[in-house]
Amino acid sequence: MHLFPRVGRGGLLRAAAAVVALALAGGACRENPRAASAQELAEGPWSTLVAQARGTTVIWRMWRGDPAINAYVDKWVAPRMQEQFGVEVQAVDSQGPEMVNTLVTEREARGGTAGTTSLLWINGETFAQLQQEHLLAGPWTMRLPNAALVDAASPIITRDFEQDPTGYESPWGMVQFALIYDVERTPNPPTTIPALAAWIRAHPGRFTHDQSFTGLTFLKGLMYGLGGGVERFQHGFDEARYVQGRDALFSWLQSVRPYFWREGTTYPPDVAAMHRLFANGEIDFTMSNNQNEVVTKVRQGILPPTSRAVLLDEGTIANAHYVGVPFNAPNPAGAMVLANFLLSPEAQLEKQRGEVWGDGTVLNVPALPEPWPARFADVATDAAALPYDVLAAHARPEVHPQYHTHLLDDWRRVMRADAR
Amino acid sequence: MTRRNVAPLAAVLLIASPVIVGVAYTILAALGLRGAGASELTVRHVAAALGGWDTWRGVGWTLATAAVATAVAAAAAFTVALRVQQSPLGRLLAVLPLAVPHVAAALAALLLLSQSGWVSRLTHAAGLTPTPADFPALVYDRFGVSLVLAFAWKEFAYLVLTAVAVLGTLDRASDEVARTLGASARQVFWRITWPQLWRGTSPAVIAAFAFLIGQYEMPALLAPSTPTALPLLIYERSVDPNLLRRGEAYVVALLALTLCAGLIAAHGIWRRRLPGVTR
Amino acid sequence: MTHATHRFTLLALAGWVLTPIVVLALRAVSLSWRYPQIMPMATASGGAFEALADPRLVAAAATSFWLALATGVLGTVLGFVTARLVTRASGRLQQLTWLGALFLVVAPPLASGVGLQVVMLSLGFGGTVLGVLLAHLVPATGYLTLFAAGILGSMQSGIEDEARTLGASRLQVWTRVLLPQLAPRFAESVVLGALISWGQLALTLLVGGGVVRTLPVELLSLVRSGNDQAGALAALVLSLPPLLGLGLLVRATRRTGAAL
Amino acid sequence: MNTPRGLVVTGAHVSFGARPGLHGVDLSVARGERVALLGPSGCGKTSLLRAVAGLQPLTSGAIAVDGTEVTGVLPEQRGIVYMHQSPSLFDHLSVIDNVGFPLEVRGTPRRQARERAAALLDRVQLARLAHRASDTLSGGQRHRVALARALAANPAVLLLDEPFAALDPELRAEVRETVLDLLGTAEWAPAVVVVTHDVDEAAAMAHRVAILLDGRLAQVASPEHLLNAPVSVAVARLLGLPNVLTGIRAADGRVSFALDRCDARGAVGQVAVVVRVNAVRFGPPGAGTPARVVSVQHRLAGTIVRVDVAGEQVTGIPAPGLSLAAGDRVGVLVDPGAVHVLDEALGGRDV
Repeated sequence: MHLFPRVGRGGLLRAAAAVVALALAGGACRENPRAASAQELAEGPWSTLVAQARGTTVIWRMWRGDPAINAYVDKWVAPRMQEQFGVEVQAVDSQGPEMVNTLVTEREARGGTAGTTSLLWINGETFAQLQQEHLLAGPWTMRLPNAALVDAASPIITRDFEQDPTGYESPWGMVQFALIYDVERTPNPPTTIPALAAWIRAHPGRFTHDQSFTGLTFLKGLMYGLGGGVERFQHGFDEARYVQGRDALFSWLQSVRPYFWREGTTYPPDVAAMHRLFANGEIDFTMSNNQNEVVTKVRQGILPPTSRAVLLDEGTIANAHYVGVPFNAPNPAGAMVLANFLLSPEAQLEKQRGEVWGDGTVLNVPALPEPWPARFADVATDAAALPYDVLAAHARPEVHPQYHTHLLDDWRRVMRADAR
Repeated sequence: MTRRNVAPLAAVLLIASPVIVGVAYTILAALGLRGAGASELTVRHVAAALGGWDTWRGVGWTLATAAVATAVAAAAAFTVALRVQQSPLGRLLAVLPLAVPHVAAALAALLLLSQSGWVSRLTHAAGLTPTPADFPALVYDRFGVSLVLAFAWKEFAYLVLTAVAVLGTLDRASDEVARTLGASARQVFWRITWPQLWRGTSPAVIAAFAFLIGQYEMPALLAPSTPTALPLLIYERSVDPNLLRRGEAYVVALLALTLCAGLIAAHGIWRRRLPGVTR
Repeated sequence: MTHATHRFTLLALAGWVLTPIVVLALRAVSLSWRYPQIMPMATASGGAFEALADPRLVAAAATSFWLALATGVLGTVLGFVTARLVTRASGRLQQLTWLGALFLVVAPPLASGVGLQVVMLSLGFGGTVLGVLLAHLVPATGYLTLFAAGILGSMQSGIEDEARTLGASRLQVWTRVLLPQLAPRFAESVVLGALISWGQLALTLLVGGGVVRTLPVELLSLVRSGNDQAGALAALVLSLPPLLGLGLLVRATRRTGAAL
Repeated sequence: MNTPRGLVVTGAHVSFGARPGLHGVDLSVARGERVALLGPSGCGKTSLLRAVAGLQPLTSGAIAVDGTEVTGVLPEQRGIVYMHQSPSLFDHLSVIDNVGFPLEVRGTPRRQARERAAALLDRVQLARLAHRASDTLSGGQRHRVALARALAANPAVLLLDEPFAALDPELRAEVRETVLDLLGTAEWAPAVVVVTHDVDEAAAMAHRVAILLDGRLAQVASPEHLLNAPVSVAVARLLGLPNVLTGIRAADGRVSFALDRCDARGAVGQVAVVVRVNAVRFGPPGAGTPARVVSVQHRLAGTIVRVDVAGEQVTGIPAPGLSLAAGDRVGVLVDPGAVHVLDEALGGRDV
């Protein structure tokens, strides 16, 4: 007895073959990415664009690893976008490197037709990769009315890993790397690289760094400090300087690694694992790319209340983060309205509040119309937060993404692979 | 091909088509023709991935942890299945881990077995381990102890389910006959019950083993940085900041697929040679 | 086996199975729980459970539920049809199919998922619930085909012929004999398929592109952010619906699982 | 006194829950002897066998094998082999390994075990199937393998539980021949107990037949004696004897019944009379008791005729050369030597 006797004869086979053919053919013709629509929109008047965005949905890919950030986006930004512009904001989880793969796959499978998402949270090496693969739409950012408020004098904002973001990504926040310690366990934390090495040797098994983005930022900062300052690494990638800096870093690491947690035979997978180890007293330092994460994580109960941030005198890496519009954004108008809203003084102020996120503003605060400068000045600083001038004095810019790429590769190959 | 094979073959192909296409794409990407950073036909990715010591170390480590975990799970599952067959409470308890997602099981392992985990706190309270560092490293450790236990915990439930089902189909009369033919209770178990239980459950055991080779979430939370587990290697390479190296991810993915397919095929061949196995 | 060893077995089993669940539960209700405390120092008040009412989590739970249900139902239909078709094919093809189905079940999602992603994107299903459903159907159908083959193989072979000679038409054989006989097995099959979908993570992430949010995806976000309290809570919530399904399965354990 | 060789069951009691069990069964079976255990379903035949084999505990009583008490001894140490209704071959082993199993579990090296198994397979004419998987065999072949396997254990006692029930008649005869053939060989000569519900099979296989009714042995006797002289109406009915008639005994001890009368001393009143079928002969009307033919059946062993005699039905055989049909009138003659009188009233059972 046949359940579906007629379907089976050849029909299914043909259907299967069609699926196979369709899938393979999808990526066969590789056209230049269609960057037009965001660009075209940028040429028209802003009011037209806002009108076009009304009633649409913007899907925004972002890192969703922090409940504080999620709450800011979901509970503060989204309702206001809906209320003021009639745009629904849906934030979805995706980290930079994954976005590149997804967009490449979308292009291979669908060519220039509409993709899934309209806005991307990116910076640094992801921006470089997206540009390399021509996956970003632009230029469009100069059309944002709020772009005029951005602090054009800050090298950290105007250069993203030494690349010119002009037109292809819009800044929306700034963070600075900091070590986190417990003031009860470590009343006098080290504040220089040599002091840190001495502290590690004096406290075997109490220090480590993770093997993801945060850990690498820590290593890059060390490389600048040990390699003669960030200036030596600026102005493009230089192989010889890199090797010199890397060797200095690796010999420093070799000398302290035996005193690392688990004697440096293994590293925590990510910063969440670092926080867990720190909170339970397995290690005495954790770290963050955001100087204010200590404040939000204490509030969330993830870190002990006596946690504090500390910077190294050799300087710590500060970088800005941005939003970009992919080449195949289904809703570029909505994405641009959202990017503009993120640059508004009220959105930037809310974001900077310690109890919200503690993310640094990218606006030129003194140049803002009243009453904004006063309001930014009034942002209550938490006991655990570092003062603005201290941060500024220690901030070091990012350098060419190739340093990042090479260092990660070499660290995995040399330092991680071979314990002792 | 005979006519009666056409419809079934078409149905099977249709269901498998996404995976067939997927494998085709993976091969193209491994050869540098698809994916981020793709440009031209090259064996660079293949050479880099297969020539790398860390790949083979990861393969070995992943196979070893998966094998040990499967062995532990199977031994525990058989022991329990033989004893709780008749106990509804026992059966319900045994299959509980099926309901717990892998991420959750990994989180539980972290909370339980890390050096500052619950077990460590108990030994601390008992005065055995003054500090977390005195507790043995079971998480992110070279031997993958917590990973093996978490794997085993999840697969245990699945194997109990299978073993109880197989035991239910066994002919109890043959045990009695074997007794009167002169076999002791122990001999009956090892010569009659066990071979039949094993042949009934071996596909499930192999499936569990192959599944663990590709399981991502648990190693992501519990495995050490070196050796790097196979799924973590795939992920790490697929998001490498150097776009030119992402092709290696597809090579390692193909390697994982081949391992799984090889295991299943080898098991199929072994099984066909057994007496009394028709399929 | 004596009563005492039986009790010991049950106790050991309970310890092995329940300890991780108990620790998750303790973590879920504790605001902070640091070394070396054996019990949480501060249990979470109502506020901590607000996470459960988070609209995102609720929406993710709904997505997970419908995905699981649809995967179970469609996977059952596809699985039984395939098994039925294949049991009529030649021995060699049958054998290949069983191996192939087994492969679909265990193929590393990270490896097979990349391909599925391409397929779904080219069909225009990338980042849609439908695409994720189709992706979940691949391992589920593989598993349920094996399950269905076990069931159909153990069914009385003469029953159809006998029903026909008793005067039932071909349709009536199905509606009055086979389907009623198979109905409980269908229910088990739907539960199994739903379980497979419910726990999927890698395939959901790849094909859903982060846009389709299911409970495991949200759970991973929470665990990755280090928010263990919310993570443990979500983990327990995630485990409850499958428990109900398992209750149904355990009743029929002897048949279930014989598929593999 | 010599210790008896073979199986001796003394006062076996087995109880199981609500169902009636066994009550004081005594049975001895000598080496080389075959006893058939016959009884209605549910009478405890299988329980008795399982208890003897040690698969089920005795409430009280004793079992001895070759003079050694084995009550409470583990099943594998009794020297008793129990063969199940459907031959429980170990499907995960090949045919030869099935047969070699009893030897291997006794520590015989595998090669030797296989040699011996091959010899046994040869005796059941299955040497050519030695390396087949056992689940590919036909029903008859499976039985023969199971028998060879049982004999490999060299048992003192062999228990066969309805051994041929699952076989079709033709195969049944063939397999039975094989079994008898093998068991007849002096080399092994185990004491054999066969459970069956087929009287012909019991008569064909066994030296003696034991009738088990309501948990008790009602009669143990040779097949011939049993058929001629059942001890009770219940036994006669169990054996399926067709002519169990009502008789009346007068004060002088004369018993009169529908066909005839005979002498049998005993209490006055109703008795039961058992007459063997081949002792009842139908001739032309006029000679003997008049009767009317009810039905005629032609069988391999001869023609069987059922007649009505004054309201009672009697089965017998026609006189040579006489062809009968339903409705014919006949005269009935009875061989007085084949009339067996039982001192009990016939129950009001439907015929």
